[in-house]
Amino acid sequence: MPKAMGAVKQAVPAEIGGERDVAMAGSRAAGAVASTRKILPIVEGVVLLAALLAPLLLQDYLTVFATRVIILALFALSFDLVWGYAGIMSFGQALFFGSAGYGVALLARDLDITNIFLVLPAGTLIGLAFALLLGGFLLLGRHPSSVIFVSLGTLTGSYAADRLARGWYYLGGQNGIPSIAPMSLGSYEFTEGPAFYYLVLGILVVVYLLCRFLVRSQFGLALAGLRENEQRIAFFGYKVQHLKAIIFTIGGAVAGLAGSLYAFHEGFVWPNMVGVVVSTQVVLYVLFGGSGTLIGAVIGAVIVEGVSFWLSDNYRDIWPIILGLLLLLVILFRPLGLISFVLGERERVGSFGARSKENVKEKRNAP
Amino acid sequence: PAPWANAAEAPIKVGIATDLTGPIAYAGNADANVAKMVIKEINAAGGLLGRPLELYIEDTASNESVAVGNVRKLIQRDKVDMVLGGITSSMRNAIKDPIVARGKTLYIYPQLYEGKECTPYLFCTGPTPAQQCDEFIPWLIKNGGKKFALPSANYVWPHTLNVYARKVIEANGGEVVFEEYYPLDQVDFSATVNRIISNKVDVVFNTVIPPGVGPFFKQLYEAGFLKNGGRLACVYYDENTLNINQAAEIEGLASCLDYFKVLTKENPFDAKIQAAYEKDFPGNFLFAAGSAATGTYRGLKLWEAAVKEAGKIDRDSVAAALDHAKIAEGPGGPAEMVPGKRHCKMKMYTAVAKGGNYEIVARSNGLVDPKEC
Amino acid sequence: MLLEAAGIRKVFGKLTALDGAALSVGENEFHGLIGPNGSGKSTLMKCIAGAEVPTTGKVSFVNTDITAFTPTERARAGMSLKFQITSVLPSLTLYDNILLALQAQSSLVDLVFSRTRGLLHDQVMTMLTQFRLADRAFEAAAALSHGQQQWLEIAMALAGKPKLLLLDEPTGGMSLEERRVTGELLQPIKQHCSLVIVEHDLDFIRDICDRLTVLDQGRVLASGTVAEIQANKAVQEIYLRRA
Amino acid sequence: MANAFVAAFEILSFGAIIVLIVLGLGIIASMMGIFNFAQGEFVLLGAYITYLAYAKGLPIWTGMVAAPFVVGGLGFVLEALIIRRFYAAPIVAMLGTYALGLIIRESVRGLIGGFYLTVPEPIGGSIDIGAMHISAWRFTIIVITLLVMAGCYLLLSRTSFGLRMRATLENPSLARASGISTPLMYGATFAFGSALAGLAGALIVPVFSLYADLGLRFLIQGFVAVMVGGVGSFIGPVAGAGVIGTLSAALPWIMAPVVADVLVFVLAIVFIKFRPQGLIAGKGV
Amino acid sequence: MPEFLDIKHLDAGYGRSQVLFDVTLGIPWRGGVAVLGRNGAGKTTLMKTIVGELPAWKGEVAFDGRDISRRATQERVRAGIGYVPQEHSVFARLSVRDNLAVGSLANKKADAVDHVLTIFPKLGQRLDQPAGTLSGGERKMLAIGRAMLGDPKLLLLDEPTEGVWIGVIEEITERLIELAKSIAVIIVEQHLDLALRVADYAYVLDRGRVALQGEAGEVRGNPELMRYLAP
Ligand SMILES: Nc1ncnc2c1ncn2[C@@H]1O[C@H](COP(=O)(O)OP(=O)(O)OP(=O)(O)O)[C@@H](O)[C@H]1O
Ligand SMILES: Nc1ncnc2c1ncn2[C@@H]1O[C@H](COP(=O)(O)OP(=O)(O)OP(=O)(O)O)[C@@H](O)[C@H]1O
Ligand SMILES: [Mg+2]
Ligand SMILES: [Mg+2]
Repeated sequence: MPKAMGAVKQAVPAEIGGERDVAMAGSRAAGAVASTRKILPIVEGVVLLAALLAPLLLQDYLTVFATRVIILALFALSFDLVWGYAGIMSFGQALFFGSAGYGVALLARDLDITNIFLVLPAGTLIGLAFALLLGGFLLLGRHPSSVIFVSLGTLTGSYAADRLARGWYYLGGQNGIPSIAPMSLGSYEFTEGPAFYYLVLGILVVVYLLCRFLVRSQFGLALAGLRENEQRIAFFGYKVQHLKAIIFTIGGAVAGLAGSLYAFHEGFVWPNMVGVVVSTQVVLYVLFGGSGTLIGAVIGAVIVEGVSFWLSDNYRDIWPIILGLLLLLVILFRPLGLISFVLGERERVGSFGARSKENVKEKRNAP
Repeated sequence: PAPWANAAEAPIKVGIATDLTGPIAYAGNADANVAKMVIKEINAAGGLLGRPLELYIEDTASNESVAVGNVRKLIQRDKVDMVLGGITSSMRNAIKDPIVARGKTLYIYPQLYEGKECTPYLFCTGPTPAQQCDEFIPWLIKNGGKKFALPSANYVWPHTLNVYARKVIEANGGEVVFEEYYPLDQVDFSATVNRIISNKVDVVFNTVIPPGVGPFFKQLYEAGFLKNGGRLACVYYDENTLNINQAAEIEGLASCLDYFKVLTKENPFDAKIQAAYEKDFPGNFLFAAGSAATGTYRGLKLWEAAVKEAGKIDRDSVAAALDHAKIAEGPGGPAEMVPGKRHCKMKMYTAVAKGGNYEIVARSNGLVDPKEC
Repeated sequence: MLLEAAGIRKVFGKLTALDGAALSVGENEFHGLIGPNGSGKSTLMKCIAGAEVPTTGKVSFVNTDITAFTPTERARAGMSLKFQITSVLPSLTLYDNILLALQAQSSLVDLVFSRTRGLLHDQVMTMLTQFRLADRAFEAAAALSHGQQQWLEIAMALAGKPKLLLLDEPTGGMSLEERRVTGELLQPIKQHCSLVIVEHDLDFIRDICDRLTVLDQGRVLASGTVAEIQANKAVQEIYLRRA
Repeated sequence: MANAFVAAFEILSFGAIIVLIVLGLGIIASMMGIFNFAQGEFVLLGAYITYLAYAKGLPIWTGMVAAPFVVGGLGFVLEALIIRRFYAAPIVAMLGTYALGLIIRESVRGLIGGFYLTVPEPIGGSIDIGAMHISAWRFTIIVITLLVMAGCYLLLSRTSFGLRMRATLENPSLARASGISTPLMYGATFAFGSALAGLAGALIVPVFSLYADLGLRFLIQGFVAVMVGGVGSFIGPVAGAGVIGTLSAALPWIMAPVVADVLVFVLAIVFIKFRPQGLIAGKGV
Repeated sequence: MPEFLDIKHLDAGYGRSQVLFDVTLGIPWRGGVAVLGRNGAGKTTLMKTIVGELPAWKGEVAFDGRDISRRATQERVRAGIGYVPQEHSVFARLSVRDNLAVGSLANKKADAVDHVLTIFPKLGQRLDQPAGTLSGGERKMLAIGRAMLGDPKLLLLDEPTEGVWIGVIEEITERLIELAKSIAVIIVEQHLDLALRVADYAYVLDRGRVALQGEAGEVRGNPELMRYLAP
């Protein structure tokens, strides 16, 4: 696990990081054996292939379902970026997802704007703007903010937004905004189905690759430092709070993109979409799949949604209980998520010098 | 299996989407039970158009996102010929588009609600504000007093209902002392209770919903509202909600609905369906009006009548027939659709809680107009 | 003077940990900070590096007043600190720990496009080799013993090419021999860097430092060249007080 | 005057209810560093047990007495089986407790059929002082809350049990090296926090009636209260709960309740931003 | 006759990486034993294995005639083993007073705490301060004090004087010499002089194996010693 809430005990900063954190970290990484197997690309390839073939193999209604799952996977990605990589616990990620959804719904309802080249950037921007505002408030400032503060701050933000949406008539109150017109490109309308599916898949792949590029860059190393011990790296000269705000904002933008796609795909938005329920859901996806690996977030979203779908079909009355049990089992026996079945801890954390490692070997073997 | 007249054709598929899990599962399960009962009954009588009916039930889980996914299953996988369901307005809003617009399917909404739903192919079979207020409020003024308070949960139904109720109150010489909205899960009402007592309100026309309503009524009771002769009124109160408070705390509470269980004493048809329901589903899920069970029954029967009349099952033909469908017998009495309005006329009853049971104290003369669309 | 800290007071509740302490360090000077336990050495180091905010007093570095600077700004101005309690980044590899320190001042664009990665690789490996950690470069830092972590920290502190290096008890838990090696590793940086070092091992301090400052109960007891301090009566006294 | 008195009483009583609910949450959060998402369901279980006693025809107070013990026992078992694995990763722990809460909540929902069920109070009616009516049960809750608070404080600050507990949660391996049986202490702490939740559930069920989301209703409020008060001490969360509880009961007297509702949270978060250590910085007990 | 603490053919390590290889050592009822070795030699690992924080992979650990290798740490401590860890040796958020109270949980002697405070008067001035804010040296004193309060029959000290001022080191040394007259003390220490003044016997570890052992004076004079201590 990335540095988690060990920082609860931060009342006494026993030098930087607090004694307890270090103690935990020690046990955490113990036994990390340098495994050089490269499983990750294989997993990614398999998932991509499956995703490409899905509409050909699935019945129509399942393609529609799969589209939704992919949108949620995109959403999960946004959370993973923020939590899995930078260690910022955003318990209110739905705020960005939902507000973008509401934003594009209003565009469609009040201004008749549904052009894909307008609404998707607009949604992304809304997510970005909200994340910038909230992130700015929570993350910047004189005191570095604790993980708990950020998690509860974001949670509260999302909770308050939910409340606001329920109370605000213009937004449809409790009932939300129904019957949003489909997204359009010229005269073509994206209604649910294979076209929408491939559109969303394309977007997911692009965003995924961008994220992948980002987290493997030196910037990604800075993020890793951030999540390990942000106070410590401040002493190297990192502008820690800026880094956090940046990644938080990027996360918000991705969530916003996902939210606007979701709004058009489902055809309605409602207060839950900005609220705690959806915020928790995305945390579930990522922890279920395995945080700190982008593909883990995607897998988590697919599996959680898929399993709930199947359960609610087959165990109609008790499916929430079964879902809870499954979650518990995974968390108990695979605290690093399903991805840890195939991926070692070392590969998950990764090494930013890994590429150079071969160089080292070569040099050694050379003469 | 019964020997179907038109066995060659596939069964007619009826979809039910309702809250089988989540906070209002008691209502959703009752609705699903009613649907099972009605479908069984119709099949036992030879089905529709000589074809059997097949029931597809999906959970909306009080979660709009889950609901849309499951409703799509009904439409896209099961290809049902009609969907009935949704209890809360927000649920109706969420699923109507996938059913009616994107799904090109007929949708029947069975719950009492705030009105103003005028979407084509969407038919409402529960009471509307006009049906619940027009005769009820004058009764309240006569049997309670002129000063009304409208404490409400903050969502669309109370807002819209209150607009209507206020009109009726004022038209009948009453006065609204205050109208106030609370978050849906507010559970402390000390400020409200204080306002009610100090303004000497006669009638509390309540649209606060569970979980708040229990503590609210309790606090009112403890503050002496009932002791001082105040009257509680709440138009969604049915047999399910009676248990939220102790009997004394809601003594004299008045409600106005299309059906109360006490009607079984006087109305043989009501006794028949109530008995049939209880025989098949002896559990906790009551056949009650406030949880859309009666609307579900009415909706399915009206639809049956419409299909019979249309003689086919395609959406437009059925909708055309459903537009003016009638049933001679239903929960609480006959019902008929108002042509062109997609809402339903029905009889309305006013009942008062006495010692944990209802007593009918007033009833409409004939069918009441929904006055919608 | 490279560093001038003057009139530093630091009060924790009822306790005055520093009471008008001062420290000045010139270019390319190795400066030792010594004194009994609890005399305020670590606190003074933290006030200089920005981990603590002095109650009153002024710190200037390269002729700028940095009293109000954040740790980040101080690091960017060329200061680097090794804490008394080691705090490496446990689940990252040694390589990444060092790289993280090295790239701290790269611009955001450079970081995102990994422009300095190739450039820094050799530096990382050199540092690791110097500190005899190269063969464990790709292990997690958590797997190091206490003494090894001390070395890693020194390496990280050095990595940023600071103008001023602050080391708080860098040789804790090292054997005599290991101390000697550490001293040797520190010698070459004198060409480009000043050093403030807190140590209890007087022999070690004597070997590498040019000047010493002695703290006692939050005050400067004496400050001067190693020879001056050794001759100082007051200093001898506190060293005799309990022994 | 009479009005103001009633107002003060009502506000105080809601404050007391929140304090009661947050006590257990606060102890688990402060002492174990785990934000227990199942805490609401422990409250629910306490309420359910009380209801069961009532439904079985027993005197209600038997249910109320049994609730903390049964829920505490359950907490002990759950800690040993599940929570124990999570101490190194508190976020995963949150999710674990979330799943646990989900299971408990949905099971109880099944058991009570999703209804809202009334449970009468053992001490009913109102205390009448002139024209004022004060709910006897709410008054009882205030008194019990005060007693429980004092009891907890003494337990944590005055007994060696408290010291062992704090030592264990601060640095488990060192605590073991000081001869403290940490598994036992973890279990005991969690059980204690759960028992308090059970008690809270038992006491509030007559006020709010029994329904599956009873506990969930207070969860976020509870978390915010803990933050406002300050994690890391016993007093902090209690103070925070008092503030949040009274605020959310008091604000609706002077403004639209819907605004008041959101305002409480906004105020709380702004407060925490500028005073991150909370009302009471984590010192002592 | 078995030793007080008898370690035979001990293997131990972290996760999959083995650190200790076939370590055999015996500690008598009384007197000091020093464990020496360079950074990373496995000294701390040995201590942790004795006290039970790390499981023994193979071999046996017998204390006072009983095999304790399967016992939980706290049971070993209650049986009479005291431990001062190298790092994280105080309860950071507890006050100094409470830290000492934890140490004396099992101690019946009323004046035990006062005794520690006379050894380390500095702590007396810091009683209400959270231990995490103590200076490095003060922290060590507290850790030693806390362990002594437990009234152990065997005391494990992992670098007790790291970061401690020479003035106090002398004091600590004397106390330990005194202590070693009545109980068994194992000391891991980089100050060779100190270690060998406290200890009658010494073991030198090299890459997880016992490379050298013998009477203190003998080891001191061994020309190999410096090689094992150099990095
Ligand atoms: N946050 C704090 N709160 C209260 N007192 C503190 C705090 N930090 C340090 N002190 C006290 O200030 C004094 C100076 O501490 P400092 O860490 O500077 O000592 P030092 O000279 O580094 O000692 P050592 O050689 O033992 O490391 C100590 O007595 C310590 O207890
Ligand atoms: N948590 C861990 N996981 C994996 N390997 C570890 C871990 N801790 C220590 N090691 C390795 O075990 C070996 C022995 O470490 P140990 O801490 O016992 O050394 P030590 O003799 O105490 O050294 P020092 O004098 O530096 O404290 C070292 O090579 C170290 O890298
Ligand atoms: Mg120090
Ligand atoms: Mg060691």
